Amino acid sequence: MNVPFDIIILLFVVMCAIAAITVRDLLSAVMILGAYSFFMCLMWAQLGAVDVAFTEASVSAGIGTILLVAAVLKTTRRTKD
Amino acid sequence: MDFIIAKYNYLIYVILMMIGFYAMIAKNNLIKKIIGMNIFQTAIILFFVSIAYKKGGATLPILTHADAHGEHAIQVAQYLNPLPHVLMLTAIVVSIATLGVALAIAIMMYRKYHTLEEDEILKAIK
Amino acid sequence: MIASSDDIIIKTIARIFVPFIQLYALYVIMHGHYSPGGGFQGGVILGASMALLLITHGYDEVKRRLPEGVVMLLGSVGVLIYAGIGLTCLLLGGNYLDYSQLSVILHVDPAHARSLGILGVELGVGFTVMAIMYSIFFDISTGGILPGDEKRNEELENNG
Amino acid sequence: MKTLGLIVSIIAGAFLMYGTIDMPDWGDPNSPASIHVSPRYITNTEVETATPNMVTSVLADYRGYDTLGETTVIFTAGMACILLLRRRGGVRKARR
Amino acid sequence: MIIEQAPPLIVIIVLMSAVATPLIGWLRKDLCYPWVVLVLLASTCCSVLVLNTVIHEGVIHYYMGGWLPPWGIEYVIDHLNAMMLVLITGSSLLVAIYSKRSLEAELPDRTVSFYTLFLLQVTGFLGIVITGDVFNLYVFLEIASLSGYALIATGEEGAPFAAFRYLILGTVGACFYLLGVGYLYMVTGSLNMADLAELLPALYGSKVILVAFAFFMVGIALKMALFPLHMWLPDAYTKAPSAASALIAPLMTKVAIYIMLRVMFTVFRPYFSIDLLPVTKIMLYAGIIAIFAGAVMALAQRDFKRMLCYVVIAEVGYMVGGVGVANAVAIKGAILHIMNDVVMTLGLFLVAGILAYKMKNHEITAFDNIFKKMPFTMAAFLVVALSVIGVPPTCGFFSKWYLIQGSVMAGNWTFVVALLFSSLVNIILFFRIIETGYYDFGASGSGHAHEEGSGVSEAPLSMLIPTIVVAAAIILIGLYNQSIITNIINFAVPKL
Amino acid sequence: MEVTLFIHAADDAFRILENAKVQAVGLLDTATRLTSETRWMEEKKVQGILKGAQATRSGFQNFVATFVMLMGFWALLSGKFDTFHLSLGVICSVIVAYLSHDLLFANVRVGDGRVIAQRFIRYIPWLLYEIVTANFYVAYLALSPKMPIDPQIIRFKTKLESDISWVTLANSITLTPGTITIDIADREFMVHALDRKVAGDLDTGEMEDRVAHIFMEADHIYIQDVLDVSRIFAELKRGM
Repeated sequence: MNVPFDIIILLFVVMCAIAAITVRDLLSAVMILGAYSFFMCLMWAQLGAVDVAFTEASVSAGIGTILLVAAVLKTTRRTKD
Repeated sequence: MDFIIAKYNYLIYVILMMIGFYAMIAKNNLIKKIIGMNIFQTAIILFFVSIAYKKGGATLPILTHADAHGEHAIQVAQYLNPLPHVLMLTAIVVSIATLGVALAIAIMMYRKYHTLEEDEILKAIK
Repeated sequence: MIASSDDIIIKTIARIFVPFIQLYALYVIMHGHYSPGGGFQGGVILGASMALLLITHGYDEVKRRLPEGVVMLLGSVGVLIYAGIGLTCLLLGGNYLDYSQLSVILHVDPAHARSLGILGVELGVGFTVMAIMYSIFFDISTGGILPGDEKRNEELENNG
Repeated sequence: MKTLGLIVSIIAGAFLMYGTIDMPDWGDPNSPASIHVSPRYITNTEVETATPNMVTSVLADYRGYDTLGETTVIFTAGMACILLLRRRGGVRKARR
Repeated sequence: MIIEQAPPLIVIIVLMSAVATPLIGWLRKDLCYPWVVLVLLASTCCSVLVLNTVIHEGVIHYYMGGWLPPWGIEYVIDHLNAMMLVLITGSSLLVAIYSKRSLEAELPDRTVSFYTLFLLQVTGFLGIVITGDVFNLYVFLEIASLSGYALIATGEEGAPFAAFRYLILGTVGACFYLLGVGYLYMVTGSLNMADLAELLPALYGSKVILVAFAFFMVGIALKMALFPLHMWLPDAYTKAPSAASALIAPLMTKVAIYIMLRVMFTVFRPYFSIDLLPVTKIMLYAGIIAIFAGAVMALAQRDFKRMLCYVVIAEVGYMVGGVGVANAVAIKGAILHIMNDVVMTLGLFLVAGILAYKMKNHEITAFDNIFKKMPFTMAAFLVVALSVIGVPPTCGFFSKWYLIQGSVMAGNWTFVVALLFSSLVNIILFFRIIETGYYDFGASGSGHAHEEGSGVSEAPLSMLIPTIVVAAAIILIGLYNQSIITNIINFAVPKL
Repeated sequence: MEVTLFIHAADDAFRILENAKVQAVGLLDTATRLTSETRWMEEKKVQGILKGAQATRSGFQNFVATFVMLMGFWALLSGKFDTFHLSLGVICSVIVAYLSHDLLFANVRVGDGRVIAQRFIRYIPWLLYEIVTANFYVAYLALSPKMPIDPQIIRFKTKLESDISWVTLANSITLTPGTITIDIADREFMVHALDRKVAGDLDTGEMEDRVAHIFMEADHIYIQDVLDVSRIFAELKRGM
């Protein structure tokens, strides 16, 4: 396995996680969460867990993001923190 | 330093878990809490997937040849540990189910109070 | 959200891609034995394809293919298939979920009976996951109020 | 709430870090996790279940009961959304 | 064959019929109720059968899918499990019978999905209790929690918020549990409880094991609402619909205590949990604090259901403290108290549900003159209250007796004081209600409330019968406590 | 002497002319025969197209076409050709085709599927060539020191008729660097272009014509031409 590639993905993951909880617009936060899930899924594919990566790609990055987007559109994008 | 290099995956998972946990407790917005929950659960999944990893040329947990005996016998070290993967499939399912229920409850509350902020909802209830 | 999209590009692309997405989902379910995937992933993709259709073509188009009642039926039947296969094994004299007992009725050796049992189970999982994913998405994107009940919707919006 | 959250999460994180000290090295093929139960899944999946993908065979057969539970979890979530959000039956009843 | 296959049938019958409930509701809506009652009756029969087998033949092992333990999932049913199974199926059967009228009043349009989730909740509890696999326990814990969140969120004003808070904290709890499982799996490679118990003693010095144990404990404490982590409980149980709170309140916390006992004494050996770490000391003081805090906060409540919630928190303190005393007698008392507490809490919440159904209100001041209007309900309530206080012929006395005896033997006078204090507070709490209910304050107090309550009569039969059965069960358990202890509880106590 | 010589020459000339006539008639005959064959074919095609313009496929035809396509896709994915997996494929394809047979061929007319596929494949290299040249141009724009870009939004009404051709055109425009389709509303394209030249390329309408050609929307003109030519030949022959 390629160690630097790994570390780059991990850094992206952490950055996305921090961004997702700090951004002050819910729709962007949800989108960043989708990106987070996607990087996570790359990470797992890198670790050889193809089944888990596939599931994560279809579930968290796919349906999960869609559900969150639908919920945000149904409610509001405004947030205080 | 050796410690960090040997286990950096575990350290990253702890950091992610802390981020998620913090968001779950400290954030005021319900959707933010849900996002934190998702990050928390994903961090745990990363931990399990890291357990399953084997260094030294282990490949995906899918058999490429079927001989059980002879010179091509299946070497355990050749394949990744499938059990944590299985557990994590279940955990991912649980996380999406929790997400669905949480969003449903959040939408219910928005319908009633027209806000997603915890303090405003508390004010409205009292 | 539930009204069909106006964008002709998205609509047409969705129209062309949905059958292939669905077939791919079924492929993922059926080939869980040899490649990554299985009932859960395939079911999610299938549910996502229905969600795509719901976003682009509106509720009526989806309802024609998959009425509400059928969604619930599939959701229940999926779990019942799974538990029912287990129960069949139990009735055939083995323990619960011991698929090798199925070799008696399938006329194959126990290992292949297990393989077929896995296939059946994956199908059940796929059905349930597909139906429930679609149902959750539907409930969340519409707030659970069907397009026929807009009046009630307005009431809710007004009264809170 | 913010400081409490920070404190609690840092305590939890520090505790987990403390736990990592004694963990087996990452990716060690001879760590206990990979030599106790899982070898049977790897070596016997073809013989016992005729399924080359171990994840599938473990998921649906060796630990099939977990997967039944998992499917039920999904079903629970769907029913929960219907219970909480869907309002059609109520409209009919209210009109009567 | 039915006896051999009874263990999975207990869970599977409930699971399959939970899934089939929407189909039945689709055919005919009013078939749901008899269907649920029938199913729970069948499951109760199976679990009684299993308890009988366990008493006569010892521990049952059942291998799911025919795979032997460390590889497959195993059911291990010993005396503790079997007792919990009977308690869960029995009390859910009673709640199911009871639920018809209160559901018609509270959620008339959503009976089908309510009953589906009701059965799924029972499935979750049963699955948690029956399994011998730590990860399988997590899966069923999530089934129970998810259906619990949904059931609670359907309640009155403010219920969704309470459910959301419960969801967040419950998810934290479940995730901590999962982390504990991960840590144990990492150093042992096994998920089976018995196998873990074999493998772990060699590793007791490891920091990983320590962290795993701590996370297990914190996660479970969140689920059982041990005092500083109880924030979710009062709101959630107060605002839930009465059928849901009558199902969840008695069982959720006790199932969590069951998990705690399993983790402490089956997965880890008592040597680890008691001698090696100061866990039991911490638990003892946590229990004492929980008892004091629960009792004091219960005193401050004006709302009947909310008061009961704090009583539940105090009762959790009894059991945790009893385990924390860490000698055989006290643990015996704690396990007996699990049984008693299920029955007592069930009785309290059933009565609370009847009062809510009849009065549309659960303020204590509204209960004027209620003894005259609802004699049978209040007679049952009196029995339950006496039991919670700990008056001899009822079952509550005996568990308290064992707890006190155990802590005296261990020299823990604080715990004795806490128990006595709690009994005292319970006397005040319940006599306040009995006083309000016995005398007619309506003329001098709020005439308005009197007007409202004047049409109140005895509860409908479908609600009354379960309540009276519970009251009878309290007395019966009290009378037969010796045989229960010799036949069941003595085997359930871990060998210290 | 001269007379006989002249007569001979005239004779020769006549014979040559005769030969030429025979040859010309033969040639014309062949040409007419060939044309009539072409004409028959073209007439068939015209009939097909005219009929297709009026009648789209029936539900069952759609179903079969979808099924065949999905089955091909399945074979591509699966790569296992034993009876068990093939039957699984058939079942799955039937289910999907049943669920969505009205999606894939919603507006496609009878009898032109193969032609469209051929023309689409021939369109791709041209599109690639366009993309590459546009790439170079945009790179030149971006790298030249003054950055001579002149962003503008252009609108034009399209002559295309079906939604699929709109989408193909829109996506081709978007794929070509320097231009992006923003919206299609009421047959009017709204395109964002990077500078005047790029916009001018778009205005010539070559891409639109080619897309129209793929989906046989300009074919009625072309067919008319073929029919005219064959009629002229036929009249010529009758005149001989």
